[in-house]
Amino acid sequence: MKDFPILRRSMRGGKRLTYLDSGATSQKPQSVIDAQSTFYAEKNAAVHRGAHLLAEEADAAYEGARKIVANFIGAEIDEVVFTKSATESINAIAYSFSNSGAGSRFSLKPGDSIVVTEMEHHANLIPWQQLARRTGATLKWIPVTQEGRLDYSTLDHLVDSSTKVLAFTHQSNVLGTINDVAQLVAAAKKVGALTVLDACQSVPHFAVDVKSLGVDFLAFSGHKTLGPTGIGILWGRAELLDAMEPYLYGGSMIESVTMESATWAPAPRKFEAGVPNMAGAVGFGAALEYLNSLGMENVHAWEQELTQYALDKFSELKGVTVIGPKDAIDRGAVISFTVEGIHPHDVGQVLDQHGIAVRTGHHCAWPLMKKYGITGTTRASFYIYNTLADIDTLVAGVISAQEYFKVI
Amino acid sequence: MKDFPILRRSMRGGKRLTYLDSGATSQKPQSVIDAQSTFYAEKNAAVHRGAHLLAEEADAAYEGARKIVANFIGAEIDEVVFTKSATESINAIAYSFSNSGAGSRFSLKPGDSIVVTEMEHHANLIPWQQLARRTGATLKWIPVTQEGRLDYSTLDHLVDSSTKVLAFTHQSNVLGTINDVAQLVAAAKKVGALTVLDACQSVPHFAVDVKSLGVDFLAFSGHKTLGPTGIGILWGRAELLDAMEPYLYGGSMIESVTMESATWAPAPRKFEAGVPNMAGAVGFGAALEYLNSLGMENVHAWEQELTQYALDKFSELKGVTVIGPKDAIDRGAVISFTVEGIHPHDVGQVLDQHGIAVRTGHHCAWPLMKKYGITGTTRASFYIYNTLADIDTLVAGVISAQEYFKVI
Amino acid sequence: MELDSLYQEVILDHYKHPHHKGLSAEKDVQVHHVNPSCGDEVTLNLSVDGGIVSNISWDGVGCSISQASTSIMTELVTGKSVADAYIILDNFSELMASKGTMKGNEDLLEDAVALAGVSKFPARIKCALLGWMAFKDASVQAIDGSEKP
Amino acid sequence: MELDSLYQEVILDHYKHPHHKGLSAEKDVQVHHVNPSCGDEVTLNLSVDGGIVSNISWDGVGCSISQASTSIMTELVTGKSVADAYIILDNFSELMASKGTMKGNEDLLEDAVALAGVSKFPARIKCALLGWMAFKDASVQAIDGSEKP
Ligand SMILES: Cc1ncc(COP(=O)(O)O)c(C=O)c1O
Ligand SMILES: Cc1ncc(COP(=O)(O)O)c(C=O)c1O
Repeated sequence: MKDFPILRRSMRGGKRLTYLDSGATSQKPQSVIDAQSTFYAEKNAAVHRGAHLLAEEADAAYEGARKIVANFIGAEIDEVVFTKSATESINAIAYSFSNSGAGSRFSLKPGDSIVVTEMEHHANLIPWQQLARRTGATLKWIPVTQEGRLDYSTLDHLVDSSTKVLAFTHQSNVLGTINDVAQLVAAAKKVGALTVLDACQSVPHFAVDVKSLGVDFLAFSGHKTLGPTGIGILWGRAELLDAMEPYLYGGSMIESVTMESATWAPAPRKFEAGVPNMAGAVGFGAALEYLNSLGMENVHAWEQELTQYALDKFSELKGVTVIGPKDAIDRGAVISFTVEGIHPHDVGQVLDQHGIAVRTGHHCAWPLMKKYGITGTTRASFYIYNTLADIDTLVAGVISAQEYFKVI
Repeated sequence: MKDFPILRRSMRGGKRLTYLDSGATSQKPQSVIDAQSTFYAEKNAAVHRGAHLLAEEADAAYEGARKIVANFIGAEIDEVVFTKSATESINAIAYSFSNSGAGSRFSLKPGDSIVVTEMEHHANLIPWQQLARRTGATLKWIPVTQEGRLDYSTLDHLVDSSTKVLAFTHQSNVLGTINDVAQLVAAAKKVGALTVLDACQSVPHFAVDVKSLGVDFLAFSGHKTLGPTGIGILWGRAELLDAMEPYLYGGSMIESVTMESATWAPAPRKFEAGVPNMAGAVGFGAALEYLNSLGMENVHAWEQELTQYALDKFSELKGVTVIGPKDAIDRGAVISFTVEGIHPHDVGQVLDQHGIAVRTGHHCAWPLMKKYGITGTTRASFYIYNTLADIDTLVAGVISAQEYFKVI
Repeated sequence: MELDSLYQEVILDHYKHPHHKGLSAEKDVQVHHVNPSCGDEVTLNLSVDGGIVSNISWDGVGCSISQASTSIMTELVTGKSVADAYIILDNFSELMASKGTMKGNEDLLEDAVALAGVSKFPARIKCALLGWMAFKDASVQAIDGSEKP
Repeated sequence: MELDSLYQEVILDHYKHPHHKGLSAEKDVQVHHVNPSCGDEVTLNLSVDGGIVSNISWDGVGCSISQASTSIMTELVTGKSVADAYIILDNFSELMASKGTMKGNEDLLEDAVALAGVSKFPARIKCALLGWMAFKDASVQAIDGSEKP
């Protein structure tokens, strides 16, 4: 905790900060902040372009960060593409699909289908809606159960020979549910569909190895993984990235250019047009090194403990309903809840008064809210810097909200 | 100069850094580096989403940066979209065009034409080639003259009733040429074509006012304007942004979402899907404030002086040819040159040995190189921290390269 | 405590006992507004008769601020001319943008001055304006509609 | 000075007087390679006869390093079996990746050891490899072609 300078600041009324909004964005250790500053102060130059010492050093730092990312997720170096966010990563895949000519493995047409789940973040839903619109393909979705799990019984029926893409989240940012990747990948493989994993809420929290997961593409964000803002990761299997069309065009992604047309550099370059977010990549490398030094097993174990403790405490609260699995099995450290008689926005406001930062609303998963017949929830999401005491503070805050609004 | 920490570092052989590669990316003043660090250390939170104090402060910082950008270029606040780079900004416009349904003002079809110039950076060329490919429209280009100016005599002939878009650079990143925006805008207006200005090499160097230029869209990068990496600007006239389709889909850009479809928030939100590069935007705001404190008239005047001095010095060099206008009129502080008998890469290498950072190659303007029958140039590009002494160092470096390769 | 400046008694009253809530059958126009960042919604029915707000009713889900503010708004504009309603609306918008520096004109805004505290919480201003923006939208449509022959 | 480790005399010699430069009419395959980051280009004609590099010629534009390295490579592989040429190529690639820690096997690489200094300048490694990669590509095509009936 001492590594995170923001945790020392004071909040309204001099309260200390209880940061429970890591699902939206994580805080940054000093080493990440310093890595960026040092890049600017010592080796800032445009990568892939200059023939001078600064450019060489910038290049080594940027490509070094790519290697750290690759190692972190068990990928080959050239399979790691830097984007600005997970949102961009997923849109990139969708555009690369529709940019690929008819007959390619990535092109979709009327009669084809794209399957997602009902618990997707808008970032892993709307790009597919729009790809369907552009290509005439049909969008289908795996429903969620009342308990907040995917209804796997629908898989056989939904994922069929028309299915070209199966896109799903590793861990729900609302429910905390960790999905059964193996089962979903098996269903996709059976029909030859490509799989896209939204790993925004998994890579920061437990060890993820792309090879053993067996997915084809994976996306996550730097800023939720202790890293800087403005950096995201797109991972794809080498042969797929090779075969795919790029989606952003410009400098450094080309092989040759005439006024009429252009050809592309090999991946990952062809997906990184323009001067990239070099300091962001370098800072992100530092973030993953910080996580490596903690050990992802330890990160996961600690979050499991927090989750269990929070679920226990919440089960004792009157008038409070947890939306999502009630046990800590296959479940991450996210507690979404409703408080009888108080709108989430008002719950959040009272918590804010106690220095507790939570998120309220639909959490960019509006269809899921509609499914459960609610407008939103209050969500507390935990990370490495949180303590059991933070959960006690949260529980006391919820009770004080109930008292303030006279619902208990 | 004391504000730029990197200028204090030492280069090969203990030489001081003579940074002449600002056309690729600029160096950053300490205030920009600090603005980012402070954001992370004091107010980091996801904007547009949280209901807590940190989120409020992050939001104010991020939206405050938007206001600084708007004021800097004479735009309305809601006309300023944060992207990751100029490259993304231009691609965004091209995708928004092809995402817009048939019959909309932005949709293109066979028979329509897109006009660019022969001096474009790949970032303002390939997106239009690809838009033409996607829509069946034709790409045409305004040729450059031997002196490195646009051949305006072709305008009437090239920009005709089939022209839907005219995209051109404000200042060439290779030649330094500043194009006659008024004449180009007039030609486009006459036929009702939309204009897209690549302002990457103008906004950092002289005062740019979008209203008086009369263009429809404008793009530039933060990192070339003293700002952080990973942040760019897309500006568009409000009514056009309103009418345009977005191109990246996800959180924070929506009005409402169901499993089947979604509707969009007003601009600029609809173009900023996902958690944005908040620290990058805030750092960029600090960069523009730094430029404001210098005054863009002073920046421009100083660069004019550097340009004149450099052109004078270069005209005295034997075996050295400047590619681009030989006088300082309508010309920015960029000197591209070839050295007889020495390949640019080798020139750059010798300069590097003297601590001089230049760029060599085609500068992402490969068609322009082909036009002039060369593989590349050595390019020295100047900015506020450069001095007349830097130019003397450069000139001495070029002579030492000639001596080293025994061409004089 | 700071919270009390946001949740004044009169706001909590309107929240618990909202006025004009429940859509009436009588309407010239109906509008539906949402707050995309939190998902709150309001549906508003409006009738304008000779330039006067003759009937207004609404339904929706939302936080205490959005619900109370909509309730207060409907009380304020009922029976007033649309022109007068706009004066109130402008005044209220100004109050919301005041960052806690204004108290609000009680003669004009009546119960709505209780919402002055919202202006210190930027994230809540949209909540307070949700119903008002719906009214503005509806009234423009109603007038446009009535101008047609 | 550091520069001399990059631009050894033998490199400058090959640069000024490149071997096998100028495309010969005799060829089984022709390949064209570019270095996209600087625009350097090489066109290479290759004939393979019974597994032996029987004729190699090239043309192109580029820096001293790319020109000299291509010249040296053509000298090295002419008359050798493609298998032997690959051993040289692997050895050279390893040298280029050595970051200045290797001197190079002079028996195997001959003049190419003069390029050892390039490995200390990451931006130049691609220059040194341009011609070699073209040869690799061409030889694979030549062998594939000859295997066809
Ligand atoms: C004229 C011009 N346009 C576009 C770009 C692309 O900018 P970026 O790489 O920051 O996206 C550059 C810089 O490389 C440029 O000089
Ligand atoms: C599950 C999930 N997917 C996608 C995203 C989008 O990530 P970003 O906004 O960083 O692009 C988020 C976070 O907001 C998320 O939680």
